[in-house]
Amino acid sequence: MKPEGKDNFTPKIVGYLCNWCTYAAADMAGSSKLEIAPELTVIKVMCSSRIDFNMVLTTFFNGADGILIGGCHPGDCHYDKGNYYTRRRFALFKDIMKILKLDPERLQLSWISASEGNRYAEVVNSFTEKIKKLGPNPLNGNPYF
Amino acid sequence: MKKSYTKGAKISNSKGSRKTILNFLKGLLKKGSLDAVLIPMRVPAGDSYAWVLIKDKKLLDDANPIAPIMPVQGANALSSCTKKGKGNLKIAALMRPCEIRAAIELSKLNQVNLESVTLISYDCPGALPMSDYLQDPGEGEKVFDSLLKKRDRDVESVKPVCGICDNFSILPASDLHFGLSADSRDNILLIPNSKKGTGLLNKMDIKPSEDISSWAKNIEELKKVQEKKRKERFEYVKDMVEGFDSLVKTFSACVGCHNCESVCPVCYCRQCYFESETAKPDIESILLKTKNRGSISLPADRIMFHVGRMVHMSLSCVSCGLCTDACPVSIPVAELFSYVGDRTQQTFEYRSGEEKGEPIPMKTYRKEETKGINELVKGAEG
Amino acid sequence: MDKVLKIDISAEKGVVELLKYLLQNDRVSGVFTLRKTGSDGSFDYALITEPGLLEDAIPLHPFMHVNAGKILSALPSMRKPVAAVIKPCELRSFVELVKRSQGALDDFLLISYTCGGSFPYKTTVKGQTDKLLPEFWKAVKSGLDSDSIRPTCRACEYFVPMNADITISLIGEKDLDSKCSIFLHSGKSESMVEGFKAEISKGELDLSRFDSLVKKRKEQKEKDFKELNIQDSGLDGMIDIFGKCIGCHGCSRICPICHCILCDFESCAYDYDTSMIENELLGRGGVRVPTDTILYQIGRLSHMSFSCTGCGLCTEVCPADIPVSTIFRKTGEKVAGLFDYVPGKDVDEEIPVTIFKEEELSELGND
Amino acid sequence: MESKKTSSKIGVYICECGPNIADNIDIDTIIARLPSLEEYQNKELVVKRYKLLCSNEGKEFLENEIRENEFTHLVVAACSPRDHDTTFINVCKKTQLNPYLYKMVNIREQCAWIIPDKEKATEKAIRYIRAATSRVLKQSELIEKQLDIDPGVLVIGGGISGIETALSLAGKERKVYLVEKSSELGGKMNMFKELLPRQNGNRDIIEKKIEEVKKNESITIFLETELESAVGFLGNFEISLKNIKNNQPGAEFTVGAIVAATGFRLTDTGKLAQYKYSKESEVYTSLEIENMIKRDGKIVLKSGKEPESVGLIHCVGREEKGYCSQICCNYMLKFISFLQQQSDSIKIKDFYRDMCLPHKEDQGFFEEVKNKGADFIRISDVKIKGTHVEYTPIGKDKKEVDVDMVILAPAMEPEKGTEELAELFNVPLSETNFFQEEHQQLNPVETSIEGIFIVGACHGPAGISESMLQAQAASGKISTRLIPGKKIVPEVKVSEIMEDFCMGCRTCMDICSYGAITFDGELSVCVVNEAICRGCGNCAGSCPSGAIRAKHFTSAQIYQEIIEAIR
Amino acid sequence: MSKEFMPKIISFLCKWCTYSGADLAGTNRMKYPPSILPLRVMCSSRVNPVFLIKSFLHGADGVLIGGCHPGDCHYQSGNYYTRRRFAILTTIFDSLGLESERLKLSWISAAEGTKFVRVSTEFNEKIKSMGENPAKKKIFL
Amino acid sequence: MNSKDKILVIGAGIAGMEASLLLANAGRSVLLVEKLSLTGGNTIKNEDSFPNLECSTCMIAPIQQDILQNPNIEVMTLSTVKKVEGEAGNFNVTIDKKARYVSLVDCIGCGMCYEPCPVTLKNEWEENLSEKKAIYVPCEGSLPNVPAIDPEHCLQLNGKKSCNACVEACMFGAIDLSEKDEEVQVDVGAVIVATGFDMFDAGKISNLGYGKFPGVYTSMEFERLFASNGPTSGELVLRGGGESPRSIAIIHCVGRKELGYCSGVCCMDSFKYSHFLKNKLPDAKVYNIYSDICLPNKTYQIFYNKIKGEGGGFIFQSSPEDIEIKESSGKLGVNLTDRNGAAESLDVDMVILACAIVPGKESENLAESLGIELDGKGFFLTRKEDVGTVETSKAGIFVVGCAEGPKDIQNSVIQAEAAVGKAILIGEINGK
Repeated sequence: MKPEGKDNFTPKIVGYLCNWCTYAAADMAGSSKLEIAPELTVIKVMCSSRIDFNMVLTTFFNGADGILIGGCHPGDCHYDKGNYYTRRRFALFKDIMKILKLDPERLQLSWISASEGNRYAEVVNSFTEKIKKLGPNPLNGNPYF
Repeated sequence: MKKSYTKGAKISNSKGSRKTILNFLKGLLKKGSLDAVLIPMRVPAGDSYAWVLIKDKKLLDDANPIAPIMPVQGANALSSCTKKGKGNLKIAALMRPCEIRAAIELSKLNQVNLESVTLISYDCPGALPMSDYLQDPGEGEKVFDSLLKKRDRDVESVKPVCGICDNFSILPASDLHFGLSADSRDNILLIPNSKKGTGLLNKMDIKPSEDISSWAKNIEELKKVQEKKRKERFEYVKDMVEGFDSLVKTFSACVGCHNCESVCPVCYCRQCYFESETAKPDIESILLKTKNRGSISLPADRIMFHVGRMVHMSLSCVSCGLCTDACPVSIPVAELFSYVGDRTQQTFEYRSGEEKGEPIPMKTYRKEETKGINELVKGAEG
Repeated sequence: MDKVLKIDISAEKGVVELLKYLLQNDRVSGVFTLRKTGSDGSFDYALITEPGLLEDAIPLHPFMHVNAGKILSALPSMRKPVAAVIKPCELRSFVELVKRSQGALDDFLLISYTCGGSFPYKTTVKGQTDKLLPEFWKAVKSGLDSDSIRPTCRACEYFVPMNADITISLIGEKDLDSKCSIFLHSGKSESMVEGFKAEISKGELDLSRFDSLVKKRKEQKEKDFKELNIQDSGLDGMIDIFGKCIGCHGCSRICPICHCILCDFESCAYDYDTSMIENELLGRGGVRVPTDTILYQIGRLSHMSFSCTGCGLCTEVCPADIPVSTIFRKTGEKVAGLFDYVPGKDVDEEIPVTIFKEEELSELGND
Repeated sequence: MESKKTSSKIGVYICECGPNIADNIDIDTIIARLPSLEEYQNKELVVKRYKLLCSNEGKEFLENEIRENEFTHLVVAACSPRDHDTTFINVCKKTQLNPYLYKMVNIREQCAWIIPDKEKATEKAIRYIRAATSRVLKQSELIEKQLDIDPGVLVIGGGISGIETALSLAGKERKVYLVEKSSELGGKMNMFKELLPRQNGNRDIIEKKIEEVKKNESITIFLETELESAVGFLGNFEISLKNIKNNQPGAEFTVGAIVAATGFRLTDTGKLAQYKYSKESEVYTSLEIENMIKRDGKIVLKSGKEPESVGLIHCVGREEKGYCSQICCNYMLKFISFLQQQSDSIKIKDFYRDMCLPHKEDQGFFEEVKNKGADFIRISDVKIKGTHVEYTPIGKDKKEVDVDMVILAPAMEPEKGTEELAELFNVPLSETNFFQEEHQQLNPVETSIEGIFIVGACHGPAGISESMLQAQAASGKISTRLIPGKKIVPEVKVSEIMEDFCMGCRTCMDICSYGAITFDGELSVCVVNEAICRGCGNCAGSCPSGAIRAKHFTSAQIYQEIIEAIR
Repeated sequence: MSKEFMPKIISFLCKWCTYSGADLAGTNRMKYPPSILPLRVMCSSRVNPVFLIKSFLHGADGVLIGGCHPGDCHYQSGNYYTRRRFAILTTIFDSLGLESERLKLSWISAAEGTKFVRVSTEFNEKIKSMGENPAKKKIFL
Repeated sequence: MNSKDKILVIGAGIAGMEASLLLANAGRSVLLVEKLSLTGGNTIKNEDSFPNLECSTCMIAPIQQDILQNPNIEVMTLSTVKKVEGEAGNFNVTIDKKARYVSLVDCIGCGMCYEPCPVTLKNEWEENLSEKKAIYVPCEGSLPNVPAIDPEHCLQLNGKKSCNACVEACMFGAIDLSEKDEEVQVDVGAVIVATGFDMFDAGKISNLGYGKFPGVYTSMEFERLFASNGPTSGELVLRGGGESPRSIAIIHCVGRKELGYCSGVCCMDSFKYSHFLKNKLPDAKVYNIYSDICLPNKTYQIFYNKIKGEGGGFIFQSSPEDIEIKESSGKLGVNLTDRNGAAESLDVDMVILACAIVPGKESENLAESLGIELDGKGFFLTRKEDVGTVETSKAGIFVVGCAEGPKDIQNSVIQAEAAVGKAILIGEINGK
């Protein structure tokens, strides 16, 4: 086990993207050939409301350095109101991470619509930068999580 | 807005509060205003208490309305007999305030049907830790009896969460309340707190006409003291869970028995998500983690279980403390969860068990969310 | 005849050395053992793949917070076997689980030892472990019971491992602090440790020297059973013992044999609807809720008592201090006795409920 | 959870996409590294590259590969699934490989095009493909079901919207059941004599339609009847009716769709302080005027005399209701025009706030009426005492005027019973208490429950033309979906509830946007109606017990992806 | 209570043998005690031991399992398992001091109408002599 | 399939697409003819659409994808209908299909061809706010994501110079400069006209200064300026200047008086802009200068109230004709003359003209080809003797969406659905 320093650190970031908005934005960013940090791996879900707490916990406790949840803007949900629930669940989850001081900064929710390819690139790049600054997920050395 | 009841009936306490309560319940059974009473009863071996649903009023003589310990949460007991519908029995459930709050939470989750249930609460002196009581039940009874006679709260011998409980008296959600900390030990105040409660009093020809403000004031003062204690204690508890290392240290003794979950009243799942096939750490994740970290502690995912459970139930946590009682390795689970619960409930502007019919936060949303939530999702907009 | 390896370091260190050797030489994919997790005396079972981390291993530590058999059954098959250091009762539990397709012996190099018993949970809760350890080891060396071990262990006659690939001899080994004797029982273990620097000879673990301890333990067991005294008081006795059960079902969760994802007694089949409760009330005038406290206990007995390995964790974990393990062992012994079955003894022997003999139990059903 | 085939053989095909992928990703490295990954040891893995998989040759190549290798699972690493998922699904279908055992990986838009560093792009692509390869093994076959349908339609409300719906749908193979609360068809139309000029003035067209409905053999009319219950889903709703008069159960039948055309009523002006009027005064609501025109052929005072001056007040109750009723300005113009025809000397004072004329013909009509001398006064406030009008023109001081007659244009609100009907259907109402559309723009005449439609004024304030169009729109949608003799294929990526683990807490039921989850009281568990579920997975995200499986997006599948993603 | 004690005996009868045997007894107008409440199961091996525990704890005075004779099982070997399970359960009952006599297993073939009558009558008598199941009145079970 | 079962839809805007998709899903074969190189019509130009401010791309892109992938739909871009003969159930249509020069089948949308093209042009689709090459897609995310070549400006095609840059850049051989315009004949059973609308030319009202002052924008220009996939990626910077406006006037009803009708949607659009601006530039001053506020939907007033609550001035002004816009030292002066005579002047950085909806340029020609009538305003006329219909004077030809008159998306879709109901019967007459 060689602990990675902040300098030679390649973070592992998981992006949960909703099929209808953020995934489309990711595509648009791709077609526009915007430069996007390679550290984020996309997992597509039909709606951001599919993401349950355990999924985020598992991702985080398995050593992901950052988690980005991308959904439609509130009011734009393809399924009417899914993302309103996403927002609540996210808030609760983040709250608990905050209370427990479990690196809440590593979790981010962003509303990115299908036409916001640029924003997608910006969000991913800035989030990746942030994670790089934060350094490796401290859980990675911890056998308990 | 809920109507607030400011009047109560004074009844004599000459026979002791337990007897007085039992007589009142007996009267209701006799009149047919109730079909059954859910009440704690000492088990035959005399070393613990169990919840019993009593129909035969003679059996009430053996019941103990205010048990010194809380081995099973009343809300669980109530759930086990009303989960599948209201049935034909008119039931009164005599429970501690935290049990009533849990019952309200469960009713929101359709695990308790309150339609034909009257919830009766009392000024709770707290409960003794189970392990202490089991050491010497006789001594436990004595200690508790003396507690029951005190007008202020003695936090030395009660469970740690009871020691910092600020919600030990009448609640918006109980139907009827026994004000044990009345002006003098000679009287008990019987305070109706809903139409159901008033109805029962009417049946017994009891007129709630006494002013209860002095009792209420006393409770308010006690509450303030408790709130302060709670705050102080949480400062300490905070350090036990903040950050990865504290979390690991706090839960390092956990044996993964999940007793805390199974006795928790608001963990109502048949099978805990974290024991389910769905959430079972799969082969790949164990291998991967071991490879990445050089080693992995087993059984895996114990911290995940506790944090996950906080996410699942902290919004509904009623600080009843059963989890601590049930923990074989004496982790102060209850205090930790109370601390987290208080904070998440604050974020969602929600108080568990305060109001019947109010949706639990995860079942609802607002298009424009509360400040606390907006703070947390900051960065999502744009 | 088995092979014996002897090294001139303490038993615990010897085992760690052996583990290290196995891991460093890529004989095993990983090591499963107890290890220290902090300076405060906390420890845990761990799967270790990084040899350096074995520094913290305490494979012979007299404590069992979880039954390792249960953990092993949840581990995946890896490329090569995992070396696992576990107690005899854990090993027996694992064998029982293997019979239920909950794991495979081949996935592990099973290392066990003649077990002097474990401390109760409360020893660590109270932080007394370090204080009690010297006395414990002293007792082990002289082949006696330590005062600090669990009552369950004091009544355990199966302290010599069955089915282990490698056995470390501890009980009665006077030179534990400076000598480590490792018995290899299988071809598998022999090829695994090949090249390990030690004095190699042939020999077998002398079982006869345990006779007195076995006898003492059996006596203790009978005494425990007798003290339990349920047989005489029947239903009321059951109520006396299980009356304080709070229904947490922790005993089933901690039990290595209870491997079900969802315990039958927690399934919806045992949910009451209100009319059923009303029905109950008719006969009794009052009914305990939640119901089925005793049903759960007897039901669980009927499910697994014949496989009970007496690890005693159910008693440890019970918040109501019910001597669950004693009841299960007592009953289990009788039930297993029906079929001359010893749980965890032989992996090829099927559990009693999956086989039958045409000629048996002839008295049943015939009138 | 895994495919029923025990020995799995996965095909992984990497598209070069010409140079688009090949130049930015080292495909050979992928091919070299992928099979050696320990976790696929027991599975057979074939990894190949191709220059352009979406081309016809590419598709053929892939088809042949699948057939020859007898793959159980297929992974295609190429462009975005939004571009070519369908393409490869079709390839799967052609080769009898269940398309749910295939997965597409987007290594173009999400690797090749966004990562300039080839090595990094390759690394990411490997991670992606591995994630997909291990996920695909966890995927299970899903079989598209075909459901029989009943093409029949239930129309609730015998007003003009209901009539138009019934007429446009009824046919030899499609029965229409028209249910009307009152004792006659026609609804509010029965109160009108004249329509707006842009609606061709006379109402013969409507008369004719009522006659046609009565004659049409495919239409069954139930008068004095209301809906008792409707249970089911698109293609299969079971309907029971109730006879209002004797409160007896009525007919029971099955239909494929339901159209609510329950109409509107005028808001109660009696409740608005500034317009308090009594029946005795010369203050009339718009519908009273319509009625008067129909009955008497003219607008007259109680005395029978024609009024000499008339004040018309728009937007009565608009602020309280919170919406504009759209058609009031127009019919007020119609009244003015009528009054102007009735008397040359009539003095008209029209009190309005904003003139809402959202149709291309409206403004012309307005100019016409205005040019004939009607006085249009833009006001910020108005109040009446009988026919004494106090008003404040915008930006000016308060004024008063006495007129012979006042005509009010009260806001339209949903007809009584709309709320109950919404509850019966389990469809939501909008903030303004009219029915809410499934999607305001894209699906404007259907509710969140597929197969239940809303047309006419119960949908929102609407005039006759709008109502007719909505009726036709609902008919249009219905006739494309319920084709007699054809089956419908519901979404297969739906959620399912494992009843053994469900506690019946109904969290999922409360949050489902489509009413796809119901509660089984018998078993005390929630149940997903697969014909309604659209597969968003919100329920699975909400279930604390983990009792809900969102098919094709199960936790096991997603966890698999997670693990690989952060390997 | 002067009223004569009428036990409640839950009887799980295998469809192929014992249930037919009971039917045969009926067809032949043979009399057996009304306290027998027959429950038809496809095979005696369907009877989960927990059924017996539950019946017992809920106050059934007796529980009878009727199956085909060993070797005759319609499903080849079901009743061998029944026999083992029954043995396990009665052993548990014995070691807990519970009245295992209230549980009975009997092999009765489709032709043995008479045996059914005999077994049920004897069992009924035995239960009668044992008296009411004390579990019926216990609150804390 | 029988030719009369095929349905021709003209215009791939929201109404045309919705109609096509519904028909196709019902198993009918559809020919969707679009004059531009991309689908989506005017709606796709919006960032968000009112009143829910739902992202237009999120809303429409799935439909566009469906249209392109549906086996029952043939999409013919860069095409116009030239002639229609016959009667309901049996029309013969002649379509003028312009060469795209890029194969829809072979092109994979990699975009490697733009860079080498030496010709730079104004991008009309982006309201000339950005530039494109002679081989182009109008904007990011265009669907089909395949470029077209502008034959007028392509050096090779207009014969000015021999140039093969794009052909060489394409690795898929998707570009064929020898492709010729075609005339396509097709038999269909019914025709749905969904040609949409154009915007009123704000330059016609000279006092508003459009075209004279760079700070004056039309509504469509603003839509693109604001769009996150637009010329500035949603950055609100003024033309040329590169700065964000600090004060903005939105002028309603531009063209209403000239045209003689209210467009019914501009108020809502203006409010939407107001919201956009307030959201993105919280400190900016925003003025809505209006005459009548038209909110013809149950939910529009809620939106209006919300916008009012966000702050921003609402100034009543009877008609834009009485507004005079001047420029001095980089600031725009908006001089208002209220009907009450009180004059007021606002200093702003930006003016947005909420222009009226006008009939599409080619409506007249199309009406002639189809043999149907236009109304006095140039919109298609529906059957005179009917109420609330999408049928035209010629049986089998339907008109939907803004081609029939100004309307919002909801009503366009309602008409499309209505037309589908009618069209589906043609060819199914026997079944009726």
